[in-house]
Amino acid sequence: MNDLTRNQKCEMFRRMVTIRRFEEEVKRLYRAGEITGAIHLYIGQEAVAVGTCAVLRDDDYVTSTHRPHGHCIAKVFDLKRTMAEMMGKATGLSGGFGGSMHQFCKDKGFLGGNGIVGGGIGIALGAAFSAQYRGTDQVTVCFFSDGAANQGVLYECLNLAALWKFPVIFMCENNRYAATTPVEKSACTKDIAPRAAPYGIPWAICDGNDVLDVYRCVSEAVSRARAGQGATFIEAKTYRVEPHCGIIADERNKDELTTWMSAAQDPILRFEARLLQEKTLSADDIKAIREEVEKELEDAVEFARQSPSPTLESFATRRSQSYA
Amino acid sequence: MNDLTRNQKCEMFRRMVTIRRFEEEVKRLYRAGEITGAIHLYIGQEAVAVGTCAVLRDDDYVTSTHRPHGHCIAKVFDLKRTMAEMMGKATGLSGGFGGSMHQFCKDKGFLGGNGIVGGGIGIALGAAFSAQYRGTDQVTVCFFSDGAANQGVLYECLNLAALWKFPVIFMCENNRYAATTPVEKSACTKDIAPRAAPYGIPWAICDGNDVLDVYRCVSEAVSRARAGQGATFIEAKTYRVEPHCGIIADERNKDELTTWMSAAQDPILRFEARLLQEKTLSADDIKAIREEVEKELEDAVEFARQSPSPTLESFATRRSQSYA
Amino acid sequence: MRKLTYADAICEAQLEEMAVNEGVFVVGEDVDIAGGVYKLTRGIMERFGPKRLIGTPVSEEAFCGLAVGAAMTGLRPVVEIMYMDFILMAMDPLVNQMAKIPFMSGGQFSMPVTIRAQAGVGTVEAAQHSQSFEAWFAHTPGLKVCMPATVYDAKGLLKSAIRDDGPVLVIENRVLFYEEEEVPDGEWTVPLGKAEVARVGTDVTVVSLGYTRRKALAAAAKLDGEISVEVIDPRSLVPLDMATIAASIRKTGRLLVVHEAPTRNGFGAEIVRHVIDECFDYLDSPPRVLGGADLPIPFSPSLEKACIPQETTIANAIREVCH
Amino acid sequence: MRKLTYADAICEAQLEEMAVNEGVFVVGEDVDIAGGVYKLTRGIMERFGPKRLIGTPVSEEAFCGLAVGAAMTGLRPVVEIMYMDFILMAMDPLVNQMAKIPFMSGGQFSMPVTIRAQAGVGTVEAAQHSQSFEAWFAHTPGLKVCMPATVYDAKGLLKSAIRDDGPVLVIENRVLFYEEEEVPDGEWTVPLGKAEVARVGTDVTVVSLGYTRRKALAAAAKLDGEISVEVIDPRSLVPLDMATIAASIRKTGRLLVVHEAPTRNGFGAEIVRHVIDECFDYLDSPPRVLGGADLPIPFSPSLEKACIPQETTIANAIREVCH
Ligand SMILES: Cc1ncc(C[n+]2csc(CCOP(=O)(O)OP(=O)(O)O)c2C)c(N)n1
Ligand SMILES: Cc1ncc(C[n+]2csc(CCOP(=O)(O)OP(=O)(O)O)c2C)c(N)n1
Ligand SMILES: [Mg+2]
Ligand SMILES: [Mg+2]
Repeated sequence: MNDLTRNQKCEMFRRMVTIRRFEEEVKRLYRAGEITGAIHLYIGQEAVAVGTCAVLRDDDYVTSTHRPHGHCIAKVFDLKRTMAEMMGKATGLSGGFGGSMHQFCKDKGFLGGNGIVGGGIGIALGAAFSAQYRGTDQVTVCFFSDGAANQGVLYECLNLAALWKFPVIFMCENNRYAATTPVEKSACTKDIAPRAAPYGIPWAICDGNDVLDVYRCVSEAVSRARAGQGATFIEAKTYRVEPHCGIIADERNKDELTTWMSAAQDPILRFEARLLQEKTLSADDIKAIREEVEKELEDAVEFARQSPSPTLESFATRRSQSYA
Repeated sequence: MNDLTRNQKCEMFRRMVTIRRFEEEVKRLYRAGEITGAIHLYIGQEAVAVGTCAVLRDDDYVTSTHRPHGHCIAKVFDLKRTMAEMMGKATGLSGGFGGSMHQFCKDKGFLGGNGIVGGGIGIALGAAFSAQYRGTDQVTVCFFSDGAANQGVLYECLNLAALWKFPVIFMCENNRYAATTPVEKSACTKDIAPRAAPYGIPWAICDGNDVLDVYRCVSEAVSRARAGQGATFIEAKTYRVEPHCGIIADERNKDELTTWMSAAQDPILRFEARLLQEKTLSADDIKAIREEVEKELEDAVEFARQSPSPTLESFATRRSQSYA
Repeated sequence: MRKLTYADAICEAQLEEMAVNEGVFVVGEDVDIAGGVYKLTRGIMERFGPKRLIGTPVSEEAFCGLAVGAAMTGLRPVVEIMYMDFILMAMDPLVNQMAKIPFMSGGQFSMPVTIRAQAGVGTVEAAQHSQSFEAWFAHTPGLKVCMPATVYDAKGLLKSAIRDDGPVLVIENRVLFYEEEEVPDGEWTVPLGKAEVARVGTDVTVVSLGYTRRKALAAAAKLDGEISVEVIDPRSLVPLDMATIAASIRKTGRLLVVHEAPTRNGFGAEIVRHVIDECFDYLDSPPRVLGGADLPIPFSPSLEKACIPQETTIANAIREVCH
Repeated sequence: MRKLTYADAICEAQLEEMAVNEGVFVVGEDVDIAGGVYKLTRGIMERFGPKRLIGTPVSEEAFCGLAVGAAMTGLRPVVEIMYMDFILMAMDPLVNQMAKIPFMSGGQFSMPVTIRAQAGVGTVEAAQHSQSFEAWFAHTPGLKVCMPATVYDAKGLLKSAIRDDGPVLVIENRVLFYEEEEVPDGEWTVPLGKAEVARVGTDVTVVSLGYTRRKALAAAAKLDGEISVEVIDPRSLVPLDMATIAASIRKTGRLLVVHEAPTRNGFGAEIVRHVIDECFDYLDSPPRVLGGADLPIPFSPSLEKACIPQETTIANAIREVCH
């Protein structure tokens, strides 16, 4: 992408590394019992979140899924509060009330993870509607994966988005699995994106492990949306490297895993190689970035650990505000 | 259709006339207060129900909608019990417990009208699954209209029907309206049938006011289904002549109505003209059929009127059987 | 004073709130055409145009989801669900999303959504067009629920609902739509969480939900001279004005709750639970619930009537509570 | 006797019923892969193959609809809904269709569908993975509802559900899946509508739903010597075995109902209503309900615990009822 500055590429790389390292750390903390609950890791998909959010402004909207850490870091980039939320602390993005699946950040247009597969799709439609209603040029990106593509609400929303020309991007991260079900067993056709075709919604398939390809594809969609030309459907082909969730056994084919984690496929190794090759960054630059990420992550974990749990008092306050 | 015998065509004509006259009679009885509730008339769409059900066997399944009288007469052909159900009588198809929208007939594979727009689609999927599971060659036809085509469940079911090669026919009667909403305001594209394309489901559009075109199209679909080749999506272009429902005002364009009710479009007048032209029936034959229908309808109304209401006792019996 | 129908009261509330807050819009099936199927959005198109009165395809899950996203980003949606039965297509946006996001987000997002849904038995529309789900939504933390039974309340509660920063379900009654009542000129609101003593009495308290208020009042009038009946309409179920109910029971010592929804686990049981908690020592006889039959509503008109409380069955139940 | 986990009890029930009736099949998300995410369908693939163990895409509304159509045409589906929260995507097939069609069709169709859904709070999964909707379904005429709290009941109730000709919702508890208990060899059933007296006592009756049975028993043990607590597990909510509960209350004169679902309009209120109806004159103190908080379940582990009844809060509530 010739229009990306060195700084932008550098920042994209940093965020990808941050997501990867964040997830690895979460895994470690989960095993150590410092993080509990249902944890869905984003490892292997970093290029999608980062390539997408790099196109967006702070006031654009994103809806996410049960696997939200990557999207959240890419859009909000607040490691401390994200990690604190993982531990259910009062300083977390959602004050400890949401946890892993329910990170929210109103200031950065992050409309939340969602424990319901497909639950964010209607919300994205509403955010896009709202931007159009208020006459802003804000864009909404709706992240979901191949499993969610089988929820009927998606097709209701495609019809409405097309009918009303909403500034929304349906970003389907086809990571080849829904829990333990491979996409071949859940979708009757090879690709998901063409399901948008009958609605007259432009669609594209991109290499979800190539951050620049994702960026390119999303850029076009965002331009169209900002120009009032309506929705786009993008399918990013990628792979979920970790098991579905902390608690679930993984019986996938080992070769498949190895291939997708190889230097030829891993989104971070691929981007790193490219940055080195086109001399955007030197090996030293990369080392420096990795060290900075390490430091920030340590700080975030420490911050989360030191933070207080939400109290029954804060609970009661909130209750009297919003709950009858 | 050269493969249709004179008797078959004659029977199709008879059923179309029966539906028309049944609906006209229901309208009269509704105005007179003998029938109450929410009544959705099928006038103008007779060719779809009859052209479809003429292909089916008694042991094939049909799911219907809130506008079920036409489907019910075409599949079940029991005027007396259908009329008795309209009046909530114990002799009605559903014993008076269901009413207009909930005619059921297990013996004839009529899996019911449905008060929920889209509510029959999943049920049709299940009936098709069941035939496959039991190893029979029964086919299921799922009737719905343009409004229901915007319910997400349809797309979930298209995916499953394609994935599992179910013997099911999705019959979308595009009658141009959902309650008061014209199809242009509810669907983002001109045709609905192509929405099945991404699922790899063969689709076709037929003239829903030409009973032979419907018959031809459904015959192909049924052959495919019986042969284990899976689902078909058919869109029958037709028109709902009456207002949506007894109670609702109609503000449609008068010209539109006149066109669709003209001899060139009315499905019964068209079929009649054709039968006369190709000399399948004479004017006298047609007169005789119409008179027979009149007689049967009179008998049905009389039967319904004379029938008892379901009693609190039968109510209590049913209760102890199925209701805790 | 002037005369107004229940349907027009709903229209007025929406028109007034749309005039003062441009974030308020109305969305639902057929709402934009000729004032809606039941004329509950009459006059809005003329005044505010299609931007703020949005007729949707039959896609309840999508447009309720749309309301969630719109509310999270600064708007104030009013969603019309034609029959409450159809809310079953939209349970995820209602229960998993709008009821929970204000809480799960740690209070970052408010959720000013009003859901207008109509219930009511008596129009002979059978089991899939006759359901009353108020108990479900009362059991859903994060939602407020009200059931206006008068023209005055139809307007006043709806205005409060639209102004509320959390999701409020307003259950309108289809049987009342075209009933006229005398109402004041101009604007008023009825606060959520404030019951009304619809009739003063001393022997027994009848708490009636929604349409049964009318039947309870008729039954009370019929019993006049024999039993002095106090009729309370809680108007909102969540929050519930237990103070007014408890004060009445401390006076009468007897309670009958009446509603159309099935008796089993209906909101009547919840009121009984509260009364037992707060007024046990004041009770002269066991509080009772007269709800609908624990059956789907049958089509046959005579059976339909037998499945919900009627004036005479209410009168009999009052007598029994007072035996 | 032998040891069996709750999860394996569920598997056994399905295997046994599949063996005797070839119309029985199991359908749900991921059920066909490695025995399912929570291993509740282990062994079925090996024995009955993919024809009768059907893994589905994430399309709850479609596959619950499929169950309705299959049941109407002679099969006997067992549907697994992974978390009960996801049942919100399938409310139309459950409530509008399967609960009503036997009735609306005038008894022509039976509806032998078993819905297995898991509930349970305590796995720190926050507001959208912690809901208990038993009260909703108890309020839905046409559905039966049961909540096995022991390994014995997990198998016995599920077998009865599968054999039942109407739709039965079996609410399994996720916190119990891998708990082992001693059970008999071979086959048994537990009838729907039969409560179990889990502990005999004389001072107070505690009716506990689902998992709270264990906590109630622990609290009762703790109070031993101070208060003699009878613990009743109704096991099925619909039909409800009020005879057993009423007999206990006639003995003890006191009642506490415990459940994890929110207190407001929970099934506790329904039990209180019944007890007031049937045992008012036997009561020495007002029956109480200790339910979950009327809040979405918060993620933070300490707050999650505070939102549902625990051994100590149950013990305190028992003391209060007995003051
Ligand atoms: C409505 C609903 N059904 C089922 C689940 C359980 N569940 C959680 S994640 C998941 C798989 C989702 O797959 P996909 O959409 O591909 O997302 P991915 O895990 O690949 O990110 C399932 C079935 C859920 N959370 N919500
Ligand atoms: C889930 C649901 N939403 C809304 C309705 C109200 N309603 C009844 S019929 C109808 C229009 C349906 O249009 P269509 O599917 O085109 O059927 P048609 O009336 O043309 O036969 C609507 C909105 C309903 N019955 N069910
Ligand atoms: Mg996936
Ligand atoms: Mg139509």
